[in-house]
Amino acid sequence: MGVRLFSEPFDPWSVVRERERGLPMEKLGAASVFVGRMRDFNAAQEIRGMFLEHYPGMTERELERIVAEAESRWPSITCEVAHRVGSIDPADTLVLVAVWSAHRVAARDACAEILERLKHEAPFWKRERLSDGSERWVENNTPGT
Amino acid sequence: MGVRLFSEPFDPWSVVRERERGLPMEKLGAASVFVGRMRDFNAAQEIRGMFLEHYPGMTERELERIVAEAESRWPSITCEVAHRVGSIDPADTLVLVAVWSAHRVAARDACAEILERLKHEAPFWKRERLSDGSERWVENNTPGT
Amino acid sequence: MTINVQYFARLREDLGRDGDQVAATEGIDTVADLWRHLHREAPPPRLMVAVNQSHARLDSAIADGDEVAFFPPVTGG
Amino acid sequence: MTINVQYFARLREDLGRDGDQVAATEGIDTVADLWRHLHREAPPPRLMVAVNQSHARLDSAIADGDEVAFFPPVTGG
Repeated sequence: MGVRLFSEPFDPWSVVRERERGLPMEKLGAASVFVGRMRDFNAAQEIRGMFLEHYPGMTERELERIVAEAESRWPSITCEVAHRVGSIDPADTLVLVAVWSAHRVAARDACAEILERLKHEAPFWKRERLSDGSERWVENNTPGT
Repeated sequence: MGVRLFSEPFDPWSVVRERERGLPMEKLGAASVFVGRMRDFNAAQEIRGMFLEHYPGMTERELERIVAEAESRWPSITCEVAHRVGSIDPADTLVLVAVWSAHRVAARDACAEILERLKHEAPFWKRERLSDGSERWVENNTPGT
Repeated sequence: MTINVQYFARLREDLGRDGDQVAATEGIDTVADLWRHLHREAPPPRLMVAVNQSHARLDSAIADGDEVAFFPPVTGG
Repeated sequence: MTINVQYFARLREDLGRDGDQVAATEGIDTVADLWRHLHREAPPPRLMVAVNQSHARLDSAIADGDEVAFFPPVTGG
Protein backbone atom coordinates (compact mmCIF):
# COMPACT_ATOMS: atom_id res chain seq x y z
CA MET A 1 0.00 0.00 0.00
CA GLY A 2 1.24 3.49 -0.79
CA VAL A 3 -0.51 6.70 0.25
CA ARG A 4 1.08 10.09 -0.34
CA LEU A 5 0.13 13.75 0.04
CA PHE A 6 1.89 16.34 -2.12
CA SER A 7 1.96 20.03 -1.24
CA GLU A 8 3.67 20.84 -4.58
CA PRO A 9 2.76 19.84 -8.17
CA PHE A 10 3.54 16.20 -8.97
CA ASP A 11 3.64 14.13 -12.13
CA PRO A 12 1.23 11.21 -11.66
CA TRP A 13 2.85 9.11 -14.41
CA SER A 14 6.24 9.34 -12.69
CA VAL A 15 4.66 8.23 -9.43
CA VAL A 16 3.10 5.24 -11.20
CA ARG A 17 6.28 4.30 -13.02
CA GLU A 18 8.38 4.64 -9.87
CA ARG A 19 5.99 2.38 -7.97
CA GLU A 20 6.13 -0.26 -10.70
CA ARG A 21 9.91 -0.57 -10.27
CA GLY A 22 9.32 -2.38 -7.01
CA LEU A 23 6.48 -4.63 -8.22
CA PRO A 24 6.54 -8.09 -9.84
CA MET A 25 5.13 -6.82 -13.14
CA GLU A 26 5.21 -10.30 -14.72
CA LYS A 27 2.45 -11.26 -12.22
CA LEU A 28 0.38 -8.09 -12.61
CA GLY A 29 -1.41 -8.32 -15.94
CA ALA A 30 -3.61 -5.29 -15.36
CA ALA A 31 -3.12 -1.71 -14.19
CA SER A 32 -6.08 0.62 -13.83
CA VAL A 33 -5.23 4.25 -13.17
CA PHE A 34 -7.37 7.31 -12.56
CA VAL A 35 -5.94 10.83 -12.55
CA GLY A 36 -8.10 13.78 -11.53
CA ARG A 37 -6.97 17.29 -12.41
CA MET A 38 -8.10 20.79 -11.60
CA ARG A 39 -10.35 22.22 -14.30
CA ASP A 40 -10.53 25.92 -15.06
CA PHE A 41 -14.34 25.83 -14.91
CA ASN A 42 -16.98 24.52 -12.49
CA ALA A 43 -20.73 25.13 -12.39
CA ALA A 44 -20.46 27.39 -15.45
CA GLN A 45 -17.90 29.68 -13.82
CA GLU A 46 -14.28 30.28 -14.66
CA ILE A 47 -11.92 29.15 -11.89
CA ARG A 48 -8.52 30.78 -11.48
CA GLY A 49 -7.13 28.61 -8.73
CA MET A 50 -7.99 26.48 -5.76
CA PHE A 51 -6.94 25.85 -2.19
CA LEU A 52 -7.31 22.28 -0.98
CA GLU A 53 -7.54 22.09 2.79
CA HIS A 54 -7.01 18.80 4.62
CA TYR A 55 -6.91 17.43 8.17
CA PRO A 56 -3.28 16.46 8.79
CA GLY A 57 -3.19 13.06 10.41
CA MET A 58 -6.78 12.07 9.74
CA THR A 59 -6.47 12.54 5.96
CA GLU A 60 -3.57 10.07 5.75
CA ARG A 61 -5.37 7.63 8.08
CA GLU A 62 -8.54 7.77 6.01
CA LEU A 63 -6.69 7.15 2.74
CA GLU A 64 -4.85 4.23 4.32
CA ARG A 65 -8.11 2.81 5.66
CA ILE A 66 -9.84 3.11 2.27
CA VAL A 67 -6.93 1.36 0.53
CA ALA A 68 -6.71 -1.33 3.23
CA GLU A 69 -10.42 -2.07 2.87
CA ALA A 70 -10.07 -2.37 -0.91
CA GLU A 71 -7.09 -4.70 -0.47
CA SER A 72 -9.15 -6.83 1.87
CA ARG A 73 -12.10 -6.95 -0.59
CA TRP A 74 -9.82 -7.70 -3.61
CA PRO A 75 -6.89 -9.55 -2.00
CA SER A 76 -4.85 -9.72 -5.21
CA ILE A 77 -4.48 -5.96 -5.71
CA THR A 78 -1.63 -3.51 -5.12
CA CYS A 79 -2.51 0.18 -4.78
CA GLU A 80 -0.93 3.60 -4.94
CA VAL A 81 -2.92 6.70 -3.96
CA ALA A 82 -1.61 10.26 -4.11
CA HIS A 83 -3.47 13.50 -3.40
CA ARG A 84 -2.48 17.12 -3.72
CA VAL A 85 -3.06 19.64 -0.92
CA GLY A 86 -2.56 23.40 -0.63
CA SER A 87 -2.60 25.99 -3.42
CA ILE A 88 -3.42 24.53 -6.82
CA ASP A 89 -3.43 25.88 -10.38
CA PRO A 90 -5.68 24.72 -13.24
CA ALA A 91 -4.38 21.53 -14.93
CA ASP A 92 -2.51 20.46 -11.77
CA THR A 93 -3.08 16.88 -10.70
CA LEU A 94 -5.41 16.62 -7.70
CA VAL A 95 -5.63 12.88 -7.23
CA LEU A 96 -4.03 9.68 -8.49
CA VAL A 97 -5.47 6.23 -7.87
CA ALA A 98 -3.49 3.33 -9.36
CA VAL A 99 -4.40 -0.32 -8.88
CA TRP A 100 -2.47 -3.34 -10.15
CA SER A 101 -3.83 -6.86 -10.27
CA ALA A 102 -3.44 -10.14 -12.12
CA HIS A 103 -6.87 -9.55 -13.70
CA ARG A 104 -8.46 -6.49 -15.21
CA VAL A 105 -11.86 -6.56 -13.51
CA ALA A 106 -10.37 -6.49 -10.01
CA ALA A 107 -8.03 -3.63 -10.98
CA ARG A 108 -10.82 -1.61 -12.58
CA ASP A 109 -13.42 -2.19 -9.86
CA ALA A 110 -10.99 -1.47 -7.04
CA CYS A 111 -9.75 1.71 -8.75
CA ALA A 112 -13.31 3.01 -9.13
CA GLU A 113 -14.26 2.04 -5.58
CA ILE A 114 -11.21 3.70 -4.02
CA LEU A 115 -11.86 6.92 -5.94
CA GLU A 116 -15.55 7.06 -4.97
CA ARG A 117 -14.81 6.37 -1.32
CA LEU A 118 -11.98 8.92 -1.29
CA LYS A 119 -14.34 11.55 -2.68
CA HIS A 120 -16.95 10.89 0.01
CA GLU A 121 -14.86 9.95 3.04
CA ALA A 122 -11.38 11.46 2.95
CA PRO A 123 -11.16 14.87 4.66
CA PHE A 124 -10.34 17.34 1.86
CA TRP A 125 -12.15 20.59 1.17
CA LYS A 126 -11.89 22.68 -1.97
CA ARG A 127 -12.03 26.47 -1.96
CA GLU A 128 -12.16 27.95 -5.46
CA ARG A 129 -10.86 31.35 -6.54
CA LEU A 130 -13.09 32.87 -9.23
CA SER A 131 -12.10 35.21 -12.03
CA ASP A 132 -13.44 38.28 -10.15
CA GLY A 133 -11.09 37.50 -7.26
CA SER A 134 -13.83 36.20 -4.96
CA GLU A 135 -13.59 32.77 -3.33
CA ARG A 136 -16.13 30.06 -2.64
CA TRP A 137 -16.13 26.72 -0.88
CA VAL A 138 -17.19 23.78 -3.01
CA GLU A 139 -20.21 22.40 -1.19
CA ASN A 140 -20.76 19.04 -2.87
CA ASN A 141 -18.95 16.36 -4.76
CA THR A 142 -21.65 15.54 -7.26
CA PRO A 143 -21.56 11.99 -8.65
CA GLY A 144 -19.52 11.48 -11.78
CA THR A 145 -18.43 15.05 -12.41
CA MET B 1 -7.67 10.11 -31.72
CA GLY B 2 -4.36 8.29 -31.52
CA VAL B 3 -3.85 4.63 -32.40
CA ARG B 4 -0.38 3.10 -32.45
CA LEU B 5 1.15 -0.35 -32.88
CA PHE B 6 4.57 -1.04 -31.38
CA SER B 7 6.79 -3.90 -32.54
CA GLU B 8 9.28 -3.17 -29.75
CA PRO B 9 8.77 -2.69 -25.98
CA PHE B 10 7.21 0.65 -25.09
CA ASP B 11 6.64 2.55 -21.86
CA PRO B 12 2.90 3.23 -21.54
CA TRP B 13 3.37 6.09 -19.07
CA SER B 14 5.64 7.94 -21.49
CA VAL B 15 3.06 7.52 -24.24
CA VAL B 16 0.39 8.96 -21.94
CA ARG B 17 2.55 11.85 -20.80
CA GLU B 18 3.62 12.68 -24.34
CA ARG B 19 0.00 12.74 -25.49
CA GLU B 20 -0.96 15.07 -22.66
CA ARG B 21 1.54 17.68 -23.86
CA GLY B 22 -0.77 18.44 -26.77
CA LEU B 23 -4.03 18.45 -24.78
CA PRO B 24 -5.83 21.28 -22.94
CA MET B 25 -5.36 19.66 -19.54
CA GLU B 26 -7.17 22.52 -17.73
CA LYS B 27 -10.35 21.32 -19.48
CA LEU B 28 -9.80 17.58 -18.91
CA GLY B 29 -10.54 16.89 -15.26
CA ALA B 30 -10.36 13.11 -15.59
CA ALA B 31 -7.97 10.59 -17.12
CA SER B 32 -8.76 6.89 -17.01
CA VAL B 33 -5.98 4.58 -18.12
CA PHE B 34 -5.75 0.83 -18.49
CA VAL B 35 -2.45 -0.95 -19.10
CA GLY B 36 -2.40 -4.68 -19.82
CA ARG B 37 0.86 -6.59 -19.52
CA MET B 38 2.08 -10.05 -20.34
CA ARG B 39 1.91 -12.36 -17.35
CA ASP B 40 4.31 -15.26 -16.86
CA PHE B 41 1.39 -17.61 -16.17
CA ASN B 42 -1.91 -18.49 -17.82
CA ALA B 43 -4.34 -21.33 -17.17
CA ALA B 44 -2.03 -22.67 -14.42
CA GLN B 45 0.98 -22.91 -16.75
CA GLU B 46 4.22 -21.01 -16.77
CA ILE B 47 4.64 -18.87 -19.90
CA ARG B 48 8.09 -18.00 -21.17
CA GLY B 49 7.15 -15.67 -23.96
CA MET B 50 4.51 -14.81 -26.50
CA PHE B 51 4.10 -13.95 -30.14
CA LEU B 52 1.30 -11.54 -30.94
CA GLU B 53 0.17 -11.85 -34.54
CA HIS B 54 -1.93 -9.14 -36.17
CA TYR B 55 -3.49 -8.29 -39.53
CA PRO B 56 -1.55 -5.30 -40.85
CA GLY B 57 -4.00 -2.76 -42.19
CA MET B 58 -7.15 -4.21 -40.66
CA THR B 59 -5.80 -4.09 -37.09
CA GLU B 60 -5.17 -0.33 -37.33
CA ARG B 61 -8.56 0.20 -39.01
CA GLU B 62 -10.38 -1.74 -36.31
CA LEU B 63 -8.68 0.15 -33.50
CA GLU B 64 -9.52 3.45 -35.20
CA ARG B 65 -13.13 2.35 -35.69
CA ILE B 66 -13.48 1.30 -32.03
CA VAL B 67 -12.05 4.62 -30.84
CA ALA B 68 -14.20 6.62 -33.30
CA GLU B 69 -17.34 4.86 -32.08
CA ALA B 70 -16.44 5.60 -28.45
CA GLU B 71 -15.81 9.27 -29.36
CA SER B 72 -19.20 9.39 -31.00
CA ARG B 73 -20.92 7.81 -27.97
CA TRP B 74 -19.06 10.08 -25.47
CA PRO B 75 -18.41 13.23 -27.53
CA SER B 76 -16.29 14.92 -24.83
CA ILE B 77 -13.53 12.30 -24.73
CA THR B 78 -9.99 12.19 -26.13
CA CYS B 79 -8.38 8.76 -26.57
CA GLU B 80 -5.00 7.15 -27.02
CA VAL B 81 -4.71 3.44 -27.79
CA ALA B 82 -1.46 1.54 -28.21
CA HIS B 83 -0.92 -2.18 -28.73
CA ARG B 84 2.18 -4.30 -28.93
CA VAL B 85 2.74 -6.83 -31.74
CA GLY B 86 5.44 -9.43 -32.43
CA SER B 87 7.68 -11.20 -29.90
CA ILE B 88 6.89 -10.33 -26.31
CA ASP B 89 8.49 -11.08 -22.94
CA PRO B 90 6.73 -11.41 -19.59
CA ALA B 91 6.03 -8.00 -17.96
CA ASP B 92 6.05 -6.24 -21.35
CA THR B 93 3.10 -3.94 -22.00
CA LEU B 94 0.56 -5.48 -24.39
CA VAL B 95 -2.07 -2.77 -24.50
CA LEU B 96 -2.66 0.80 -23.37
CA VAL B 97 -6.05 2.49 -23.39
CA ALA B 98 -6.10 6.09 -22.14
CA VAL B 99 -9.20 8.29 -22.11
CA TRP B 100 -9.41 11.92 -21.06
CA SER B 101 -12.64 13.78 -20.36
CA ALA B 102 -14.02 16.68 -18.38
CA HIS B 103 -15.84 14.18 -16.15
CA ARG B 104 -14.74 10.94 -14.58
CA VAL B 105 -17.68 8.70 -15.47
CA ALA B 106 -17.30 9.30 -19.21
CA ALA B 107 -13.54 8.68 -19.00
CA ARG B 108 -13.98 5.48 -17.01
CA ASP B 109 -16.85 4.06 -19.03
CA ALA B 110 -15.22 4.82 -22.37
CA CYS B 111 -11.90 3.31 -21.23
CA ALA B 112 -13.62 0.08 -20.18
CA GLU B 113 -15.72 -0.06 -23.36
CA ILE B 114 -12.75 0.48 -25.68
CA LEU B 115 -10.76 -2.26 -23.92
CA GLU B 116 -13.61 -4.79 -24.07
CA ARG B 117 -14.30 -4.08 -27.73
CA LEU B 118 -10.60 -4.24 -28.57
CA LYS B 119 -10.36 -7.65 -26.91
CA HIS B 120 -13.30 -9.02 -28.90
CA GLU B 121 -13.01 -7.20 -32.23
CA ALA B 122 -9.46 -6.15 -33.01
CA PRO B 123 -7.50 -8.76 -34.99
CA PHE B 124 -4.73 -9.89 -32.66
CA TRP B 125 -3.85 -13.50 -31.85
CA LYS B 126 -1.62 -14.68 -29.01
CA ARG B 127 0.68 -17.68 -29.31
CA GLU B 128 2.28 -18.62 -26.00
CA ARG B 129 5.64 -20.32 -25.50
CA LEU B 130 5.56 -22.68 -22.51
CA SER B 131 8.40 -23.63 -20.20
CA ASP B 132 8.94 -26.98 -21.99
CA GLY B 133 9.54 -25.10 -25.24
CA SER B 134 6.19 -26.04 -26.78
CA GLU B 135 3.84 -23.39 -28.14
CA ARG B 136 0.08 -22.99 -28.03
CA TRP B 137 -2.42 -20.57 -29.49
CA VAL B 138 -4.62 -18.82 -26.94
CA GLU B 139 -8.15 -19.83 -27.95
CA ASN B 140 -10.30 -17.44 -25.93
CA ASN B 141 -10.25 -14.09 -24.26
CA THR B 142 -12.22 -14.99 -21.16
CA PRO B 143 -14.13 -12.11 -19.56
CA GLY B 144 -12.26 -10.16 -16.93
CA THR B 145 -9.04 -12.14 -16.85
CA MET C 1 -7.71 16.77 30.95
CA THR C 2 -9.69 18.44 28.20
CA ILE C 3 -11.43 17.71 24.96
CA ASN C 4 -9.60 19.19 21.99
CA VAL C 5 -12.03 20.49 19.34
CA GLN C 6 -11.02 21.34 15.76
CA TYR C 7 -12.92 23.01 12.91
CA PHE C 8 -12.20 22.77 9.20
CA ALA C 9 -12.95 24.54 5.94
CA ARG C 10 -16.05 26.71 5.75
CA LEU C 11 -17.05 25.87 9.30
CA ARG C 12 -13.67 27.11 10.57
CA GLU C 13 -14.12 30.36 8.65
CA ASP C 14 -17.73 30.84 9.78
CA LEU C 15 -16.77 30.31 13.42
CA GLY C 16 -13.69 32.48 13.08
CA ARG C 17 -11.37 30.06 14.88
CA ASP C 18 -9.46 26.82 14.35
CA GLY C 19 -10.71 25.07 17.44
CA ASP C 20 -11.75 25.09 21.07
CA GLN C 21 -10.53 23.54 24.27
CA VAL C 22 -13.29 22.19 26.50
CA ALA C 23 -12.93 20.92 30.03
CA ALA C 24 -14.68 17.57 30.22
CA THR C 25 -17.68 18.13 32.44
CA GLU C 26 -20.86 16.32 33.34
CA GLY C 27 -23.48 16.39 30.64
CA ILE C 28 -21.01 16.13 27.74
CA ASP C 29 -21.42 12.46 26.84
CA THR C 30 -21.81 12.58 23.08
CA VAL C 31 -20.59 14.60 20.12
CA ALA C 32 -23.97 16.36 19.96
CA ASP C 33 -23.68 17.32 23.64
CA LEU C 34 -20.27 18.80 22.95
CA TRP C 35 -21.55 20.87 20.02
CA ARG C 36 -24.50 22.19 22.05
CA HIS C 37 -22.23 23.01 24.97
CA LEU C 38 -19.90 25.02 22.69
CA HIS C 39 -22.41 26.70 20.39
CA ARG C 40 -25.66 26.89 22.36
CA GLU C 41 -27.66 25.41 19.52
CA ALA C 42 -28.38 22.12 17.78
CA PRO C 43 -25.76 20.83 15.33
CA PRO C 44 -26.46 22.21 11.83
CA PRO C 45 -27.61 19.91 9.01
CA ARG C 46 -24.88 18.04 7.07
CA LEU C 47 -22.34 18.57 9.86
CA MET C 48 -19.66 15.88 9.76
CA VAL C 49 -17.61 14.79 12.76
CA ALA C 50 -14.54 12.76 13.60
CA VAL C 51 -13.45 11.50 17.00
CA ASN C 52 -9.73 10.80 17.34
CA GLN C 53 -9.32 11.14 13.57
CA SER C 54 -11.96 8.53 12.67
CA HIS C 55 -15.37 9.33 11.23
CA ALA C 56 -18.02 9.41 13.97
CA ARG C 57 -21.66 10.37 14.43
CA LEU C 58 -23.48 12.94 16.53
CA ASP C 59 -24.46 10.23 19.00
CA SER C 60 -20.92 8.87 19.29
CA ALA C 61 -19.64 8.86 22.87
CA ILE C 62 -16.73 11.11 23.76
CA ALA C 63 -14.34 10.97 26.67
CA ASP C 64 -11.74 13.06 28.39
CA GLY C 65 -8.67 13.56 26.16
CA ASP C 66 -10.48 12.97 22.88
CA GLU C 67 -9.77 14.96 19.72
CA VAL C 68 -13.09 15.93 18.14
CA ALA C 69 -13.26 17.55 14.70
CA PHE C 70 -16.27 19.20 13.06
CA PHE C 71 -16.37 19.88 9.34
CA PRO C 72 -18.63 20.26 6.29
CA PRO C 73 -19.11 17.47 3.73
CA VAL C 74 -15.77 16.59 2.14
CA THR C 75 -14.98 17.58 -1.45
CA GLY C 76 -11.65 16.02 -2.36
CA GLY C 77 -10.61 13.93 -5.33
CA MET D 1 -9.43 -10.02 -61.46
CA THR D 2 -9.26 -12.36 -58.50
CA ILE D 3 -10.31 -12.68 -54.91
CA ASN D 4 -7.37 -12.40 -52.52
CA VAL D 5 -7.76 -14.76 -49.53
CA GLN D 6 -5.70 -14.49 -46.32
CA TYR D 7 -5.43 -16.77 -43.29
CA PHE D 8 -4.24 -15.82 -39.82
CA ALA D 9 -2.94 -17.41 -36.62
CA ARG D 10 -3.81 -21.04 -35.94
CA LEU D 11 -5.85 -21.30 -39.11
CA ARG D 12 -2.85 -20.20 -41.18
CA GLU D 13 -0.69 -22.82 -39.46
CA ASP D 14 -3.30 -25.57 -39.82
CA LEU D 15 -3.71 -24.84 -43.53
CA GLY D 16 0.02 -24.51 -44.05
CA ARG D 17 -0.20 -21.32 -46.10
CA ASP D 18 -0.73 -17.55 -45.73
CA GLY D 19 -3.46 -17.27 -48.34
CA ASP D 20 -5.01 -18.24 -51.64
CA GLN D 21 -5.78 -16.51 -54.91
CA VAL D 22 -9.17 -17.43 -56.37
CA ALA D 23 -10.47 -16.50 -59.77
CA ALA D 24 -13.94 -15.06 -59.29
CA THR D 25 -16.28 -17.58 -60.86
CA GLU D 26 -19.98 -18.30 -60.91
CA GLY D 27 -21.29 -19.81 -57.70
CA ILE D 28 -19.01 -17.81 -55.39
CA ASP D 29 -21.44 -15.19 -54.13
CA THR D 30 -20.83 -15.23 -50.40
CA VAL D 31 -18.01 -15.76 -47.95
CA ALA D 32 -19.34 -19.25 -47.20
CA ASP D 33 -19.34 -20.10 -50.94
CA LEU D 34 -15.71 -19.00 -51.12
CA TRP D 35 -14.72 -21.18 -48.15
CA ARG D 36 -16.49 -24.23 -49.60
CA HIS D 37 -14.92 -23.62 -52.99
CA LEU D 38 -11.44 -23.52 -51.45
CA HIS D 39 -11.71 -26.22 -48.79
CA ARG D 40 -14.43 -28.61 -50.04
CA GLU D 41 -16.22 -28.53 -46.71
CA ALA D 42 -18.47 -26.32 -44.58
CA PRO D 43 -16.82 -23.46 -42.66
CA PRO D 44 -15.70 -24.67 -39.21
CA PRO D 45 -17.41 -23.43 -36.05
CA ARG D 46 -16.15 -20.12 -34.62
CA LEU D 47 -14.56 -19.12 -37.90
CA MET D 48 -14.26 -15.33 -38.19
CA VAL D 49 -14.09 -13.43 -41.43
CA ALA D 50 -13.28 -9.98 -42.76
CA VAL D 51 -14.03 -8.59 -46.21
CA ASN D 52 -11.81 -5.72 -47.30
CA GLN D 53 -10.46 -5.42 -43.76
CA SER D 54 -13.87 -5.02 -42.11
CA HIS D 55 -15.59 -7.69 -40.01
CA ALA D 56 -18.08 -9.67 -42.11
CA ARG D 57 -20.25 -12.77 -41.86
CA LEU D 58 -20.42 -16.06 -43.68
CA ASP D 59 -23.40 -14.80 -45.65
CA SER D 60 -21.72 -11.52 -46.62
CA ALA D 61 -21.56 -10.97 -50.35
CA ILE D 62 -18.16 -10.91 -52.05
CA ALA D 63 -17.13 -9.52 -55.39
CA ASP D 64 -14.25 -9.59 -57.77
CA GLY D 65 -11.18 -7.85 -56.33
CA ASP D 66 -12.18 -8.28 -52.70
CA GLU D 67 -9.69 -9.10 -49.95
CA VAL D 68 -11.21 -11.84 -47.77
CA ALA D 69 -9.55 -12.93 -44.51
CA PHE D 70 -10.37 -15.99 -42.41
CA PHE D 71 -9.19 -16.28 -38.81
CA PRO D 72 -9.95 -17.78 -35.37
CA PRO D 73 -11.52 -15.73 -32.56
CA VAL D 74 -9.27 -12.81 -31.67
CA THR D 75 -7.28 -12.79 -28.42
CA GLY D 76 -5.62 -9.38 -28.16
CA GLY D 77 -5.52 -6.87 -25.34
